[in-house]
Amino acid sequence: MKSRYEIILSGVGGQGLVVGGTILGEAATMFENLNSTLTTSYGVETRGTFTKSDVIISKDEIFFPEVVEEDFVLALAQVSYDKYAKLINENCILVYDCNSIDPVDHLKARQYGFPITDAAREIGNIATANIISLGLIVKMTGVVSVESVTNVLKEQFSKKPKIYEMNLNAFNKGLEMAEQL
Amino acid sequence: MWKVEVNEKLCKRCGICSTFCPVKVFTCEIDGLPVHTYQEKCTGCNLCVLRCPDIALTLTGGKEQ
Amino acid sequence: MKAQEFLVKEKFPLFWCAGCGNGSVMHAIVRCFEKLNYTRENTVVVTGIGCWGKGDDYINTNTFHGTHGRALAFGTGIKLANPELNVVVLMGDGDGATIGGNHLIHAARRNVDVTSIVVNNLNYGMTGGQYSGTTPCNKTTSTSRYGHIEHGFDLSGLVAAAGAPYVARGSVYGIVQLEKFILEALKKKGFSFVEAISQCPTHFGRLNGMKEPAGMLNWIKENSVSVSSANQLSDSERENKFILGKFADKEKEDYSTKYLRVIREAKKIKEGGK
Amino acid sequence: MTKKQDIRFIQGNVAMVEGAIAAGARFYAGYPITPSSEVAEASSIRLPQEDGLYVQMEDEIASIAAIIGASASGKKSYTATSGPGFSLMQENLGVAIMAEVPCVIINVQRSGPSTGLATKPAQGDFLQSRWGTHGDHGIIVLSPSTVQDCFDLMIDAFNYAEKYRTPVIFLADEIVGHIREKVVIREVDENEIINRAQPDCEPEEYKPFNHTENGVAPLAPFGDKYVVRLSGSTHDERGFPCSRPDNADKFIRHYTDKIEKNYKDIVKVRKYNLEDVDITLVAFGGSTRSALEAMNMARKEGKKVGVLQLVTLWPFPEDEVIDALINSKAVIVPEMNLGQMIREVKRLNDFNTVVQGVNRIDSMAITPKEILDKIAEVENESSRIFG
Repeated sequence: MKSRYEIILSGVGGQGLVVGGTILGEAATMFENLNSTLTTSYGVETRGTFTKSDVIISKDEIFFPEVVEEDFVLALAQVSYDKYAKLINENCILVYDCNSIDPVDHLKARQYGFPITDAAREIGNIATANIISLGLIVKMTGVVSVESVTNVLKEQFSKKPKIYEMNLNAFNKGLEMAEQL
Repeated sequence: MWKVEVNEKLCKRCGICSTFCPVKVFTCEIDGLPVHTYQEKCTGCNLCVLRCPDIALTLTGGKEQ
Repeated sequence: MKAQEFLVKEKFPLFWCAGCGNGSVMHAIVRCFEKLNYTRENTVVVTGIGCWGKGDDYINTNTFHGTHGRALAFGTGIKLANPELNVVVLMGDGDGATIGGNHLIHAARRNVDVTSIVVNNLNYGMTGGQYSGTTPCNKTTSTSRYGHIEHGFDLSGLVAAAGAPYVARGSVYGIVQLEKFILEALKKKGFSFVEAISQCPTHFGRLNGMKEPAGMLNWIKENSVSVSSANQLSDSERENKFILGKFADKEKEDYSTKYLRVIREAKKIKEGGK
Repeated sequence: MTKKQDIRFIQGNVAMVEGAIAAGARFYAGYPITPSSEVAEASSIRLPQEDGLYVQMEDEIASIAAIIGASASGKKSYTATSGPGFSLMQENLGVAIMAEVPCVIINVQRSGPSTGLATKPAQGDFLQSRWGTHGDHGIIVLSPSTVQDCFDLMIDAFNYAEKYRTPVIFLADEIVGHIREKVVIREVDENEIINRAQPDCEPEEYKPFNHTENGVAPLAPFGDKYVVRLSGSTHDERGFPCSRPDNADKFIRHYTDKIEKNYKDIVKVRKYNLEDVDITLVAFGGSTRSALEAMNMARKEGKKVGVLQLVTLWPFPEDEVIDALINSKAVIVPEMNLGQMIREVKRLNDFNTVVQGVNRIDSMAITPKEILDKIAEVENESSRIFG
């Protein structure tokens, strides 16, 4: 892995992108002795408008906390896909939800569509799309280990076994989907 | 007998004690200082002491048995 | 401790104008302190700004003299941080009802166990007799020379509507009744409020044909009616009267008592892990 | 015995609450406002767990009044707000100064005057934090740049407040308030914590404003064996109003002197690569992060660039800034405003040092690239001037 890895999680408010970013950050800082920052950009409204989280994971101390050169972009809404698709360069991986986004061709970045919404429905809760995405990110980038993320999930949901199980399923589903690439 | 003492230094000569005395026991000196003149009429109701804005009055004594 | 010992005698004579009702109310308050066996150490008198806001200068307990209109907010912090204290907040009608009106209704709603004593002299005395939030319609003040066109707040009605468990209005003329209200208010657990209709002969009185110190007090006397007889009056008749009596007197759990439950719940969660 | 340490990945705003609790704070009164609301939320959860109290007031005016009152009753107290609320607090900030009641006011700065952009960062309250309330006075302002600062520096904020009987402004910004990163929440040693001095005289001899030459009088809480008179009006040593000119003069000088004369105790800066430097970046708060990134990038290009981070903003770290002006060919001041801190730097510049700003007020963080560009520009300019 590069010494500094920059990830954007984008979509609209209410999709749990901050939660997703926090889990990545916790996995990196609390279980892998890496540094991480998470900053978010959102509108005044909490729900339904464009939002993104910048996650940086690095071996070195992180000063400037915003993504300067994307290594990985997750897009869970058309509005965020449109914003990043043409912006990002060939070294970047773009993952999008093909259930809700119409992709464009001929991007510089490598892009991969996954039926994230369908998978979340299958898990039984559409709100697990963010956790499924985490599985995709971890498998495709190796930025943190599978074990670290499961540890965070365990800690986060230890008091609510059903919710823990659901999120673990979602995470594993993401890992599986990425495996099939 | 009741006696209302007036602290001259505290009294601002507002006239509230004498105006509202139910039995009119006060007279006023030229500069407005109230004097407890008709002591024998005083019932010791204490309203002048309670209403005095300057906390300048004290009621002493009592009814002779 | 004797009432007189609650007064800072070295600062006398009082700073207020001849015939001003503030001293009468202050005297009633310290008499109540004596009756309730308050001590200087367990009592805090909180004031804002204005003529009545000088009240703390003469009271020999702990004192906090804050900013215009905010006395209740300071008092809220003082009480919540140490619920053992007797917190008495003195405000004028400018302080309590006008610039600080929002704090007043929220304090009543929040039900912090403090006692507010508002001396309502119907205008801003300290700054020269301008109209306040309680100046009656049609009266003259230094900023309503052509007659005041706004209506004054029915303060006690307002505070009762905001949920205070104890609300009463008396007047300096009816000083015995007023003292009884202050005593009941101090005893009440929860937010208690006493409004004292008072005279400002220097400004309000002078501009409204009552320039003798006793004149305005006489006007208050003549225009006072009890809560029960006010019920028989029409709205327009009521507006020109001072309705004296109790507006609320009920039991209601105060903020600090309720907060003990919050602490209990919070500790349960903490002990149960993250 | 080793002290307990808890490593967490949390927002600056949340770390501030942990810092306040570690410092001994047990009272919060506030009015929620973006981007500081997480301070209120975390306080409402954490304080009652520690036998503390959270109360949501009707506005920011009441909030600061309530924390001053609570502090007078002996509880270490704090509030949090952003620009609009900070403006509302200015009058009662003066009460805390005048009555000399310790408290901490967190201002998580956001963009623009008035409502501005609630969710976006800025550093436009730098001067307001010094001169916002009316009348002459001293003030202590601290500014965090990391989540760890939000914890550690908050302890300093309460310590200064208690030691000097003064309000302390914790001037954060949206970048630092909302960023999540690693923070070590450590168990704080008792002797790290300063509590206000308590009187030991006889109750009848106690005067709450009887200050010593270089210090402040002990402050007893309401409800103790002492009778305490506190006032926002000009008062004498006992707390009674006093309008004598010599008394007014004495006390107003005291409010300034007790802080300015303890400069060495209060002023904190951080120096990065300043031993051997051509260009010094002077920065505070969230912009420090951009400056440090730019410094690293410039060093990779072989440029002698260092960073002087002002952690204490007021009293202004004049000695350290003067050193930077003397030792550098140029000083660059990146700040998210139109040039507030640079005024102070220029005021001290008797050395013909080139002083230039990098300013951004479009609600976006200053990028390291912008600072690098300015470094290049200043290098060209100084080579022209200095040869």
